[in-house]
This record gives sequence, structure tokens and C-alpha cells, in this order.
Amino acid sequence: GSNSGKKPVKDIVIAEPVHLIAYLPLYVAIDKGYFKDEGLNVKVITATGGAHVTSVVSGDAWGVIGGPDSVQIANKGSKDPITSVVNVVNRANVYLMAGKNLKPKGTSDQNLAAFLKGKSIAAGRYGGSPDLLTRWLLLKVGLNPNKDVKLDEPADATAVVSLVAQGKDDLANGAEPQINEGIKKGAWGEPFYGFPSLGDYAYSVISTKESTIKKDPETVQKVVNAMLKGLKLVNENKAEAYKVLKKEFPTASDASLKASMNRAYKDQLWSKDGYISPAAVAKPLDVVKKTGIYTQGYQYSKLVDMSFVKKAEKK
Amino acid sequence: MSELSIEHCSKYYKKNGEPMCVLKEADMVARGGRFVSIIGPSGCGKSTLFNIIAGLSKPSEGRVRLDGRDITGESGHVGYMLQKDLLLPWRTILDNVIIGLEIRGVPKKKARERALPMLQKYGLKGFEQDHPDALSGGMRQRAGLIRTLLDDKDVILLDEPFGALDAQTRLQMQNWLLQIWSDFQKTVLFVTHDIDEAIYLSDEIYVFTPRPGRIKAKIDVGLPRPRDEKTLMEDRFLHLKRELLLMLREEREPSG
Amino acid sequence: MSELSIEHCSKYYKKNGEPMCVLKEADMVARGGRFVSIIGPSGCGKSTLFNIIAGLSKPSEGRVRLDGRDITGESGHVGYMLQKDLLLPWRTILDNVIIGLEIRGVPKKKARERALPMLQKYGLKGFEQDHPDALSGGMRQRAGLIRTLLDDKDVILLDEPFGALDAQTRLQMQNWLLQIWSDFQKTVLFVTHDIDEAIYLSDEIYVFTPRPGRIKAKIDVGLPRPRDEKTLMEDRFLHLKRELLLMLREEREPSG
Amino acid sequence: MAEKSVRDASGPVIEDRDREQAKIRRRAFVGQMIVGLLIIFLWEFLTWIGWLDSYYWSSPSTIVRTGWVAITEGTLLQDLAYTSGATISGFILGTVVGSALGLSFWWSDLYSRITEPYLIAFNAVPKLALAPVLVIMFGIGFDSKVILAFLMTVIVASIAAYSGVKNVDRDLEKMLLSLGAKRHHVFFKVVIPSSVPWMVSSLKINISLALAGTIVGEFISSRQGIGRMILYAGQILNIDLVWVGVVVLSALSIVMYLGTVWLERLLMRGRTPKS
Amino acid sequence: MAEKSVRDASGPVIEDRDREQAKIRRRAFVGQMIVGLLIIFLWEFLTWIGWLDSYYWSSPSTIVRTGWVAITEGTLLQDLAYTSGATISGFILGTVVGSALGLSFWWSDLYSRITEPYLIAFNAVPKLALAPVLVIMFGIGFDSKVILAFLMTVIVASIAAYSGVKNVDRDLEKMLLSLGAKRHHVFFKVVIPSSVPWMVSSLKINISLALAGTIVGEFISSRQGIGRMILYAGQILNIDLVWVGVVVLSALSIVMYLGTVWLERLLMRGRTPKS
Ligand SMILES: Nc1ncnc2c1ncn2[C@@H]1O[C@H](COP(=O)(O)OP(=O)(O)OP(=O)(O)O)[C@@H](O)[C@H]1O
Ligand SMILES: Nc1ncnc2c1ncn2[C@@H]1O[C@H](COP(=O)(O)OP(=O)(O)OP(=O)(O)O)[C@@H](O)[C@H]1O
Ligand SMILES: [Mg+2]
Ligand SMILES: [Mg+2]
Repeated sequence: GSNSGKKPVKDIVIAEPVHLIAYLPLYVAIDKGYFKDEGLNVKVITATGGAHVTSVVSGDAWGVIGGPDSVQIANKGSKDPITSVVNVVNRANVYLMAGKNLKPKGTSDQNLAAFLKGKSIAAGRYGGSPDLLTRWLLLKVGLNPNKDVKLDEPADATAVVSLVAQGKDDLANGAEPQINEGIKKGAWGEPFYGFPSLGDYAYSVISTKESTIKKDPETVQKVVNAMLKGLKLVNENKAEAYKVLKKEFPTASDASLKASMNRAYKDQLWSKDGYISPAAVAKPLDVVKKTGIYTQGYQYSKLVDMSFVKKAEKK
Repeated sequence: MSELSIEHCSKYYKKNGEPMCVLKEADMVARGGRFVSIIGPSGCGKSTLFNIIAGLSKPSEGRVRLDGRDITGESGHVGYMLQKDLLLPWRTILDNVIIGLEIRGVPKKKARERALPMLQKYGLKGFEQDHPDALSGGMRQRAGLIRTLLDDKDVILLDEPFGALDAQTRLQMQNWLLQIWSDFQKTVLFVTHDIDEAIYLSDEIYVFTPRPGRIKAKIDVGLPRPRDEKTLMEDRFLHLKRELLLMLREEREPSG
Repeated sequence: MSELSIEHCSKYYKKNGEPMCVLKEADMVARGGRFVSIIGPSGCGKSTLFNIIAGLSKPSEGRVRLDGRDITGESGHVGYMLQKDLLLPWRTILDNVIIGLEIRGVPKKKARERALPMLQKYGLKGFEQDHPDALSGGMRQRAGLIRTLLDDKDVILLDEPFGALDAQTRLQMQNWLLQIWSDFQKTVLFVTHDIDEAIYLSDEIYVFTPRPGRIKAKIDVGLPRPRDEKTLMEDRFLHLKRELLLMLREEREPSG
Repeated sequence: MAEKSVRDASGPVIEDRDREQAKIRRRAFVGQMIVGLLIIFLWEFLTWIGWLDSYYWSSPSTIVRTGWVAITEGTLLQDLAYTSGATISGFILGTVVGSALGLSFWWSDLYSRITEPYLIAFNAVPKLALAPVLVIMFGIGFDSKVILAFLMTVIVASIAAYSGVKNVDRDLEKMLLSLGAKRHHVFFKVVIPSSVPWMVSSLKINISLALAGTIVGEFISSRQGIGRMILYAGQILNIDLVWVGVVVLSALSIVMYLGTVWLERLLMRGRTPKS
Repeated sequence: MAEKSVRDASGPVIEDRDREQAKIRRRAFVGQMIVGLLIIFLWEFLTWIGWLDSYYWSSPSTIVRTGWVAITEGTLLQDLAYTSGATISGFILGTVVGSALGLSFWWSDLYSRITEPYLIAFNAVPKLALAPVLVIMFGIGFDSKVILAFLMTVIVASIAAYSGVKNVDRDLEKMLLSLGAKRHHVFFKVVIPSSVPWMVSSLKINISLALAGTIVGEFISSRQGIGRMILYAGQILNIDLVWVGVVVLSALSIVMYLGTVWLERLLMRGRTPKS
């Protein structure tokens, strides 16, 4: 990245739940020096098991990249709630794949219901977004996730592939690179259902504590500025974006990375403007509500603060 | 010239719910500077008595006095060499024998300087830096005895110290012990199984009955000092030996 | 009536890179049914010799023969009671003594039936079901000896079996050992530190020099059998005792 | 002080170790209760006055309430049965196989020296890292949890048994050989029994390792179990429920610990403690 | 066989334990190498002919290739330094504190009995389950990994030391008391040294537990470390890289194991082994 010794540098930690291709705009903003240009030194830590959010609550991390739903759940009863300030992934980045020789008649609710009933599904970890979305879909098509299907919910992404590949499960949900690996392995073909079809969906956003926004709005603005630049580059310069991706995931195969990129662009994975619309927030919160994870309501104005995005656009 | 008196000491244990007497109403006096031996069958409570005197175990009844002072249940007043050699396997012989000095706060270096000549004099020359495992049983016992003597108490309890020594060293050690004893005027209480040894060393001999241990007889040796190997062939010696043998044979009948 | 012969046995260890001799060219014969004692200072290699005879350790040179058959390095041909009591702390006394029978495949129940009277006869009555920890040193040693005797070998090596016994039991055990020995015609090799004991029990006594152990003398006892306590006062006995004492004193000078 | 107790006694004082031991056991039990209640009280109090943030630290009363909901409306009891079943199975399997392995090292110094570092290396590999391979090898059912609990315990048990083997008194071996024993006699009559205290000493460690193994197994993939419940609670940031899981696990491990203490006493029976 | 070696010898056979030990050590080393090579060879061969699915099992050659990429283009070496640093710090801390704790149990039977079950319960709680809570307690930095490695080791070390304490020969204690020793003399001169073999026996178990603790810490939250690398590799389905991590961890644990063997020898120096 570019170096600038002009401004005093502030260290910032952003927690991610996994190291994922979907967070490419964040990695680009770091790699291309967009944060440096703003006088920030950003480090990313990977924190599992809900720790990505708690690390923000406890003050170990400045911000978190993840779903607004998990932020809202964490805010329950908190005196210093977390607020989302910029969008990153604006599609529900989850797909359903079927083992060989299995295919639904169509993607209407009835067809899906008929197809899914009685199947065993290798879902992601229980409570994770892929798993919740799958449960939500089952409810939507009129099935009971606990009775009408058998859900295997391994914590490990690879296990999803192996479960289907070994014929232990009929279906799987997941995202890239699982889809491509599964295809390569012959576990499944192209996904028969993609949740990106739900449209705008605040899947991964960057959030920070309310107190941070009050005390240090400059830094929040700088983060949003840099993230918007990152989003812009990813959306507009595929070649550069791929270079960063390759650098961030040096041991992954080219084929796998390319497949991921192609699917991402095809489904318009990344937010164009960083804006988190009320409709985009409503969907994930509906998912947690329907699945019974979090049934209390939420207030868009409390959960989301778009003032920084708006200010950045004005410039 | 300390005088040790044991007054009416008994010891009971509870075994499988039943009280068991292992030492019964022992009354003994070891007058200052005297050499007193105890002979009795195995399991008659000799070690139990010594543990009581050394303050490591409390008597069920009775008292222990040192120069009139009640020391029942208090340790550290008398030197005590236990029946096992009890050398610390992780220490060299030299460091084993100085442990008593260390406890009294003598600097290690000084303690070593004091112990070294003693080790060398009493047959452990060349083994000072060895660990106990490398020594034969006899040598270990010698080291244990030297450790007790370095502790420098007026009253010394020796629980069969020479039981594991060979005949030569035994005689040598017996003479050496007599030497120490007369030089330093120590009061010695001595447990042994060897009748010869008891007579050869002692002023008085207490004979214990089998369990529960009771004092059966007290014998005054009355052999002139200094004693040497010729003492072993003296009439008085042979007379006492026969007497003790008879006493022990009597003892045997009911138990056999 | 087995005859054991030790031919020119030596044992060297390497200590700190230097070879060290602990037993030098031992030549001994224990003719069938004889009682042979070994007396020697501590560390002179008596236990080493026994280990060699029992086949637990190989001699650096020399051979061991039983009735002419070479048994060097082979175990299980002779009964051996080691210097420590070596009772298994997790077994009761009864189960400890039958271990040799168990190894030979005798059913446990039968073995117990055979051992029980022996335990009861030799002063362990009431302790059959106790664990070794609960016994005094003397009792443990008795159990160890009973274990060896139950093993029923023609040649028995006893490494100071009575060192830890009290005088009464010692005399009792000595007589009992003589009884067994004459009843069963066993060849016995016996290590002791007690001159009285050696003379009282043996047909022959080998005297060892200090380390490196070498045979210094062989003494024929020649006292009539059966022997009893009166033997201890006989002239021949006292004469032999004086002779041995002198021999051991001689030995002492260079080592002291 | 020591003197007094002797003097004041009217009759002879009879030393009774068994009763003293029982007294200490009773006192320890009372002490444990007091410490436990104190912890609970302080926890409740400190979260109540706000010294501890009740958002993270929950509070005993909230935990009990959440736990009650988990029992009545959730599946806490089935989860508990599932986890403890897998733990105990894995523990028994691991201890038995591990002890046998450790004892087998007695037979050959060369064999033990060659094997040991591989066992250690194998043990050190964090099982969670091998999730994909483990799913292939052991599947996702109950068995896979048992196997993980087994894998966690087997090495510790084998090392403990091997330590015991190394500390066998060589003279006991000699004694047996002199009685004409073959090596297998020495092994069964001396090596195994005298290694028992060492093996027993590993039980307490192993029961908690077995529990950890089961939980890891439940993390990798499970439809049931306390581990799965905690993971899920953490995922959805229901920290009260995380605490319920933690408390239940702690209680479970205390119960299992008491079980091993009982087992220890059973196995060490007949060995009078050094007095 | 035993006879022959004696008969054939021309001069007297001088028993030399040190040289025999050295010979066995050399042979064991060769044996370890052979076993290691055999495993690698079989692994490569079986994946090559397809008996093992190379997608899950990778293969030694692929692992080496991927590892090389991870070193040159990734941060494998820094990760390694991070993980081993945290492991060793936690191991040392845990062993020292744990041993001190276990030894302190000597002072009071009541205190030890009250404390022990709480320690065990605390130890049994699987740390990964506590991820959200642990972040609050220990943060996300290097310290938190050290603390987890510490928590994994401290209980095992304390139990080992406590086992040692319980096995101290009471007669040695008596002997010292008879020399006028106070309890602290007994503690420092008898209890500690005679517990050393027990404490040492826990080192090998503890080093792998410390490693596991660090890895768990890295799973929970990390920027660096082998654990994080494995987690990340699993998430992007790069199973080859998972294997690189596993192999590196195994190698690390073998190296650390050898380190503890060396440490063990150092601590046991002067204690002649039972002969
Ligand atoms: N803690 C205890 N509980 C119950 N009984 C005990 C305890 N300690 C010792 N005894 C018993 O007390 C008796 C006397 O033991 P002690 O060691 O004093 O005998 P001793 O005369 O020294 O024997 P020896 O000459 O063999 O050493 C023994 O029968 C022993 O079993
Ligand atoms: N493995 C060994 N390595 C080196 N030296 C040894 C070894 N075993 C024994 N020795 C030495 O051999 C010598 C003889 O030992 P041994 O036990 O045979 O003596 P002993 O005559 O039985 O003595 P005691 O009468 O005291 O039992 C001792 O000095 C001892 O240090
Ligand atoms: Mg005694
Ligand atoms: Mg010997």
C-alpha cells in the first residue's frame, strides 16, 4: 500500500467472524492504503463463536463486520448499543445445493416444499446466517425445520462438503468457495436455489459502538470513507480486486478464487454505495424473528446510522 | 548430662473399631549420661515408645520429661535415628548428613566443612558426593547415624542403628559410639535385638514383653568401663547373656 | 541334595568411565545339604554374588554350576531371599507368600491352604489378611522368608534374612531354619553379619575381604548337631568366635 | 496446644485414624458448600450493584431462570444426558486403552521410545482443526463424540501408566524372577499393580479431558448436547444461555469428578495409605 | 541367549549402564526416523493410488508445496513464532503456578479438599464454549492466548504436584521433625524435592495441553498464529492448508516434547534412576 507519514496514525481493530472472500472490500481498503490515507492503521482479527461482536462490546475491537441481526441481538439490554454505519455485502450470500440426481421441479414455494420434505440437509453451524436462512426458507415454504427435514449443522465449512460427498446428506447450504469445491468434488451441481434472489439484504455491515460515534465521529467518518473507496474499487476494477484477493488468500487455488469472484459479480454481492436501506435490514431481522432466535423488535433509526455514508457522498 | 524420664506412658490405636494397646504403662528413667538399652520382641512397641519420646506421636496417657521439664508431644528436644535409614535420595551423602545443621540455620558451606571429616573418618570416604542409591545398606545406615550425631542433642534415641551393619563395622561402630558417648556425656537410649550388643554397650537394659509392650525386667549390667573385645569373653558377660537368653525363651513359649 | 559350585566368579562395573571390581575370583562349593555362611564387610559384594548365583546378574567372568549343570545367568534354579523384604504392598501377607506358588500355576485357593498353616505356625497368626504396611519390620521379614521357603527349591540363598529380627524371634527362627534344613535336606547359602549366628547355623563359613570382595578364609565349624542354646556356651563355639573376631579386626585396620 | 489436648483428656486418648479422616471429610464438604454459596452470593450481589456488568456476567438468578426455561421449554436435560453419556463412554474407553498402551511400554524400551513422541504429536494436534477429516473418519453421530473423548484421554492415560511402569521397583522384579517368574508374571503381578497409583492419578485429569473432547465433538457437528447448546447460544449472543451451559458443564464435571474420586478409592482399596 | 554372550566374551564383561543407555537412545532415534519415513511414504503412496481421497487427506508432497507457498507468500513463519511463543509462555506460567498450587495443598488437608473440586470444575469447562465471555475477561491479544495455555496447564500441574505431595514418605517427615524442623523445613527440604518426579511426569502432558490452549485461543480470536491459519484454511475449504497447519503443529509439538524431555532430564539430574 501507499505510505503517508503526514498525519498521526491511529490504530483500529475490526473483528470479523471468519476470513471470507465476501469481505474483500475491507481487505482492499487496507491493502490499497485507503485507511492509511485517512490516518488509520486498520488490523483485522478473526473471532469465532460470537466473539466478533463481544470484542467490540468489551472494547477490544473498534468495530465489527457482520450481520446487523447479530448486532441487534447483542444490543439487547446493552447500555452502549452497537450501530451499523456502512454496508459491505448487500445480498444474502447463501445458496442451496442438491446432491447428484436430485433436482426440484422449480423454485416456487410448493415445489421447494415438496422437494425439501424428508431430505437431510448439511447446513452451516447452528445459529449462523446460512443455517438461519435455510430454516427461514423451510418455514416460508411451510415445513417444520425440526420435523420435516433432518438438519446436520457442523461447525466446519468443509464438513458440509464431505457430508454430501459421502452421501450422508442429500442437500447442503453454503457459499463460495464451498459451492465450487463441491462441484469439483462431484458432490453437487450448480445451486438450485440462491438467497441472493431475495434482493437487497444487509448481510455484512460494519458497525461500531454508539459511544464511539458520539465521542469520535471523525474516525467513524474516516472508516466509512475508506470502505466506500474499497467498495468502489471492487465493483469497478475487477482485475485489481482479484490481485488483492489473490494476495489475501495466497494458498487458495486460482480456479476457486475465480469461481467465487464470478458468482459474486453475477449476484451483485457487494453494496454499490454503502447504504443500508430499511428494507435491507428488515430481511435479516425477519429471518431471526421467524426462526425464533430474536423475537423482540428493533428500530431502524437506532440500529443504523447512515449519516456518515451520506456525508461521504456529499464530498 | 540430661535426664530423661518416661512416666507411665501407654499407647492405644483403634484397629477395625477395637481399641488395641501397643505400649502399656512404661516407666523408665535414663539418668544423665547413662547408656540405656531396650530389648524386646518385634512389634512390642519399641519404635512407638521412641516416637513418643521424640514428640512425633502423642501418648494415650503418661508423660515424658527431660530434666524435669514436660516435653510430651514436643519434637526437637532429643536426637532420634529412626529404624529406616531415611536418607533423602535426591541429596548426596554429604548433603544428607548436614540437613540437621541446615535446619538450625548453619550455612551450607560451613555445615559441609564440619561434616566432611566425620564422613571420612567413619568409612564413607570417597562416597561424600554419591547419592544414597549407590551405597550398600550398611553405608546408608552409617550416614544416617552421622546425621543424628551432627544434630548434637544431649539425649539420643537410636532405633536399631546397627541392625543392618556387618559384624566388623558393627564392632567398630559400637566402640566408636562408646567413645562419643563418654567424650560428649550424652544420654543414650538404644534399641537392639542383639543381646551381645546390649550387654556390651549398656549400663542398664530394659526387657520388654511381647505386644502389648510392658517392661518385664530391668537389668544392671555393671561391667567395668572402658570395655573392649575381651569384655565379650568375661564371666559376668556370659552370665548376663545366659540370663537374658533364658528370659527371652520364657517369653517365647506363650507366643509360639 | 544339590551341590552348588561357584567357579572363579568376578564382577566389574563401570563407574564414571573407570572399571570397578566389586567381586574378585570367588571360588566356592556348597556341597549338597550343607549349610554354608558368608561373612564379610558391607559392600564387599555378597549381594552381588547372590545375584549372580540366582541368575539375576551375569558375572563378568566365571561360572555357576548346580549339580554340575551350568546355570550361569539363568534364574529360577535356586530359592533367593533378597536383602530387602520386598513384600508387595498391595497384597495381603497371605497373598504375598503364595506368589511363588501362583507363578508355578498352583490355584490360588490351594496355595492359600498350603501357606496358611505356615503363617500361623511362624508368628504371623492374625496378620494373614493384613497388608505389609501394617506389620513391623520383623514380621515383614518373616513373611519374606516364608515366601522363599514355599518356593521349595533345593538350594536357598538367604541374604541377611534375620538382620531385622529381634533376638527372640531370631533364635526361634534360627532353630526353625535348622529344623527345615535338616528335614528337607536343603543346601543353604547364608549371608549374615552376626558371628554367633554364622557359627551356630553353619557347617562352613566363608570370610570375605572388603571391596573388591575376595575369599579370605574358609572355616569348618565342626560343632555337633543338633545344636541348641547350650551350643552357644561351648568351648569350640567360643574359640571359633574369638578366631573370627580376630580375623575381622585384622580386616578393619587398612579400611579404618 | 498439643500438650493441652493430652492433659485435658480424662481417659486415655485412643488414636483413631479412620475417625479423623471422616471428620476431615465432613468438614471439607461443609467448606465446599460455604465456598460455593459465597461465590454465588458475591456474583449475584456484584452484578446487582453493577460492579460486574450483568450483560456479560449474567447473574445466578438470571441463570437459574434461563436454565429453567431451557429445561422446560428447551432440551437441556436430553442435552445433558447426551453429553455425559459420550463423556463417560470415551473416558472409560480412553483410560482402559491408554493404560494398556502405557503398560505395554514396559515390554520394550526401544518400542516405547519410538512410539512415545508420535503419540504426543498426535495428541497435540487440536482435534477441532481436523474437523473435516474427523467427519470423514468418524462421522457425525454419537460415536464421533465418544471417539473424540477417547482420543483426548488415551494419551494422558498412557503417559501416566508409563510413568508408573518406569517407577516400578526393580528389586520387586528381581524377587519375582528369582522365584522363576517369566516376564509375563512380572508384568501382571508387579508392573500392573504397582502402576495403579499412577494410573489412578490420571483419572481426575482425564475425566475433564473427556468432557472437553465430547464438547469439541459437539462443536464439530451435533444435533444434541451441551456443547451444541453453548455454541448456539454464543452464536446468537445469548450470554445468559452461555452461562447456563457453563454452569451445567461445571456441575457435570464436579459430579464426574466425585465419581472419579469414588473410583479412585475403589481402585486403591486395600492399599493402606502411607502412615 | 543370555548364556552365549557371556561365553563368547574373551575378556571379562564389564557392565556399563551408561553405554547401554546411549545405545538404546541411538537405536530409538533411528527407529523413530524409520517410522516417520514409513508414514510419509505410505501416505503419499495411498493418496497417489487413490486408496485415500487426496481431497481430504491431501498428500505429503502437496503439503510441502502448500507449506512452501504459505512460508514465502503467506505468514507461516510469523504464525509459528506467535503460536510457539504463546504456548511456551503459558506452559511455563501454568507449570510454575500449578506446581506451587499443588504443593501448597500439603499445608492443609482441609484447604486442599475444599479447593480441588473447584479447580477441576473450572478446568473442565471447555474454553472454546466460553468464547464470548473469554473475550471479555482476557481480551483478544497475545495475552489471552498465554492465559488460555496457562489455564489448560495449571490444573494438570497442580494435580501432579498434589499426587507427589500425597506420596511423600511420612517417615522422612518424621525424621526431619525429630531434627527440630518446622513445617516449612519439611516442606522445602522433603515435600518439594520428593514431589519433583511427579511434577516432572506432568510436563509432557502439559506441553501439548498448552499448545491446545493456545490454538483454542487463536480460534476464538486472532490475527496471527497457526490456529488462526487452520481455522481460516477450513473456512475457505483449503484442506491442503489445513494439513500444513496440522503437520506444522505436530512438528512443533514434537520439538516441544523433545524440549520437555531435555528439561525432564535436567530436573531429574542427580537422582540416580532405580537400578
Ligand atoms: N498407626 C498405627 N495404627 C495401628 N497400629 C499401629 C500403628 N502403628 C503401629 N502399630 C502397631 O503397633 C505395634 C508396635 O509397633 P512398633 O513399630 O512400635 O514395634 P517395634 O517394637 O518397634 O517392632 P520392631 O522391633 O519390629 O521394629 C505393631 O504391632 C504395629 O502393628
Ligand atoms: N549397578 C551398579 N553399578 C555400580 N556399582 C554397583 C552396582 N551395584 C552394586 N555396586 C557396588 O558394588 C559393591 C558391592 O555391593 P553389594 O550390594 O554386593 O554389597 P554387600 O556385600 O551386599 O553389602 P551389604 O552387606 O551392605 O549388603 C558396592 O560398593 C556397590 O556400590
Ligand atoms: Mg521398631
Ligand atoms: Mg548386601
